[in-house]
Amino acid sequence: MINKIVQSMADTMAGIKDGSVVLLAGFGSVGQPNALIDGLIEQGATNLTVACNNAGAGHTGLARLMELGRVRRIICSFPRSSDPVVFETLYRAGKIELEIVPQGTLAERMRAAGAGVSAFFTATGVGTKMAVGKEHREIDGRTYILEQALKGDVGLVEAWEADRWGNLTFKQAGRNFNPVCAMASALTLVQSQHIRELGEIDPDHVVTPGIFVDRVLHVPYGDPSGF
Amino acid sequence: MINKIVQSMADTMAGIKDGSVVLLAGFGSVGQPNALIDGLIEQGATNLTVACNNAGAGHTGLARLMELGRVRRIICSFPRSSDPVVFETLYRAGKIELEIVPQGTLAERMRAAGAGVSAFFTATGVGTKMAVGKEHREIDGRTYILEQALKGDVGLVEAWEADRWGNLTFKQAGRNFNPVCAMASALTLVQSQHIRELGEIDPDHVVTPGIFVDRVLHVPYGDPSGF
Amino acid sequence: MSATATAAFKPFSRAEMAQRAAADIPEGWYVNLGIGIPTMISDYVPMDREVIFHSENGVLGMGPAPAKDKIEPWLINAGKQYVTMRAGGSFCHHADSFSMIRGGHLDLCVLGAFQVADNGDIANWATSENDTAPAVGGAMDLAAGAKRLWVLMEHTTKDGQSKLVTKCSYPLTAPGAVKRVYTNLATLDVTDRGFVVLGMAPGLSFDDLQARTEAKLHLPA
Amino acid sequence: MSATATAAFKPFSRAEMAQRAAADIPEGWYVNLGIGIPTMISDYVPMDREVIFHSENGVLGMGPAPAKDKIEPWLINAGKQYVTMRAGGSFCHHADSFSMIRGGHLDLCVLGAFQVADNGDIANWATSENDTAPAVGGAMDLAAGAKRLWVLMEHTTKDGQSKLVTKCSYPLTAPGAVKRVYTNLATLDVTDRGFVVLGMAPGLSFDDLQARTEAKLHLPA
Repeated sequence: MINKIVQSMADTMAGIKDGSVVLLAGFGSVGQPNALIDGLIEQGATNLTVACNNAGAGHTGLARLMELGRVRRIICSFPRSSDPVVFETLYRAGKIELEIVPQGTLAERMRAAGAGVSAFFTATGVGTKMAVGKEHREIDGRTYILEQALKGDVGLVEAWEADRWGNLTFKQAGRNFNPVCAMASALTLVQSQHIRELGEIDPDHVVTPGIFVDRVLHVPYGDPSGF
Repeated sequence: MINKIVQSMADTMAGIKDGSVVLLAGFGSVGQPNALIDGLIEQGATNLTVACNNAGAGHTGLARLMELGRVRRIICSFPRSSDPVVFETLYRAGKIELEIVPQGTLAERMRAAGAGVSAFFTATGVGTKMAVGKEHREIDGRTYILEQALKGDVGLVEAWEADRWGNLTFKQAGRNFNPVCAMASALTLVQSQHIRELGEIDPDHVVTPGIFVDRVLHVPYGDPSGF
Repeated sequence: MSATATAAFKPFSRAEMAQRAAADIPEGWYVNLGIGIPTMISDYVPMDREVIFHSENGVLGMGPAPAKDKIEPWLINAGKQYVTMRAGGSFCHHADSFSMIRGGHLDLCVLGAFQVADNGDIANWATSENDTAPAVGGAMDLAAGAKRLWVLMEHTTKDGQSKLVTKCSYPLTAPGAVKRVYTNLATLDVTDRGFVVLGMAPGLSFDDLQARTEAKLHLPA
Repeated sequence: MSATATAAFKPFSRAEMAQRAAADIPEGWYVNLGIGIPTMISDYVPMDREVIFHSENGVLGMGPAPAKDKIEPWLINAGKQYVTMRAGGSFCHHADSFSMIRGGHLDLCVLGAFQVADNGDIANWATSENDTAPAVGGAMDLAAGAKRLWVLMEHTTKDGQSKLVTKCSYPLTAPGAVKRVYTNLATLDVTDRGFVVLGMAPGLSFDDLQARTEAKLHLPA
């Protein structure tokens, strides 16, 4: 019997290596797998590259992981937040590398990695600093730049419902980067608010099918807050 | 009040021009907008390019459109069928152009057009006839070829449910090419088995949001058959 | 550029700027409103003129802010404010949401900006080439992808510098993208000729406006 | 290459070929079965060994064919046969379905073929460079995208030509993709050395098999 549901955080985090590329879903704290980030902090992997829309806030979660010196490089679209002190301090001190990526390009690069597209031409960023050093091409009268797929070694995902095959649904705007992080990562780890019996999720309503999911941990934490 | 629901086939087909690129959804007859194809036959536009997984069967639908000499060029993955006589006769007589595209590349080219990706690198077709004349590139040790987005002037779509904003759901394997045809086409025309009140379709269950849809015609035809 | 002595005039308030932009949005448009003042625009579109508001984080068909006791914790916009969902709205993931933007499906995006040039260039994400950690978010996707880009901003900086310029001095968000600008002093179209003044704050003359504007202004043809 | 005189042997039936392949699929694999004989494989995977079958047309988690009175008209596989859905199955659109294939998420694809070369090349979609209207379907996506490609086919053509060759004479579906071949005469791995024979039909000797095979065969190291 296939059973992707694991019983402990230690089992969820098993095998994450130093130097991994971690794709972290969430937009603000909505749809953000906070328990898994804490699990990663506990697990100990270091020298990480983290791709995430934001660069953490306050001193918890991703900010805490950075504060502990575990993140070598961050790929994000919006490193500002209500309280970006950890990121800004590290960045000014030259202790963390930053790759700024337009938000849509970030999502599309993850989706491309999951879909077997190694690189793609987009108009976003043409004529800006983002285009410097990138291949330009005119196609049907418009200029595009080439962007590369962004693969994760590990993806951290927050779902609303999950079953033992790893099928997932998301709640409202909690969907955001979760499906693309799941499909782009070699090892996709999920925390889910609810665990459903196999077959309880309507096959027409599954958003992320289990083929993109490796392990699911039941984390019924309640409402997001504090973004 | 936004109301994308139209009352007649003539209203649905209004404005389709000669020489249009038509993206036709469906896989066999499942999720195939048969009524809209008949409407297009009636409407009269000619010199069409049709992109569709198959190249028609028997003497109805797409096969009929071809038989009437209205299709200049077909882009498809699988021109064989249980009864491909119309296509094969035209093709052998040099009266129709054929562009064979791997099925996944066909779907991805439509999705790319809808997503603002003008071209992308894929491994499908490398080392085969499909790669002849295409740009090759090695990325991270694997060879890829460049494929172009495939935009439609018109998209023909079959939905299970639709509302007046054009939100759509699909039934089971009837989803197939429908969502990508919708997003890739400048004018997306939908036949829907059911019309729902606005708000009846759960926002978490909408598959194709109305932003990709222009007109909806209520066609409660029952079960697909005859593939 | 300092202002010359002018007769008394009354600049548009932020609410009036939002209201003017709102009045120009027809029913049926799909619209993304940037963080800040542009977000206010939706307050001035009556519910019976159906305009469909999109937010980058996978929300299509947003309604107004919820009452405090009706907040849904998972329902936020790109500015991370709580919103509501109208009947007919839908959720999608980030790549699908940006497909709407990058695929040219939005009729309109309204952004704030630091500078707009008379060729339509927009600078709205960084105030220096060496910004320590510039935050671009979805601005470049929106500026490059929407069918129309409008800008809602003050006409001048706090110290009186014109934000309508001949050439942006700040890093660009997108070149040649802006079609219209709503400021506290005027509404302007960006045309092949440059800025064309469509309307001005009450009491302000064309010469007064030009005096406050670095870029050359034109009257409608 | 004509067969030399050999002792009596019993080739595997199609059902036995499918059965042999089925026995080699472990629980938990995501598997796409090509049109034709490969489709039979699912009949030999017991329901309690959970293998998740994928079909190109957006169906993940297929079960066996339905009883005639239980047909769901919208539920077909890529071969356009009616199927059922297991608990835990899901539907998606064509681009998402091919993301599973092209993104390397399928553990296994099993296809039929006209020819397989000892370097793993597969030809299964056209029998001549000038085929009037060749139909490729999803074969190239599957061959290039799945983690493993196995082939299930007769060992020879109807007129006795070997389908295991040193070089495919038919147009390729993908170069260097095949990892294993199940024929009516043998099971073979494709390795750096070429074809390695893992098993043979009862009564057949290695030399008998080589006599029926154009490509050079090897014994396991």
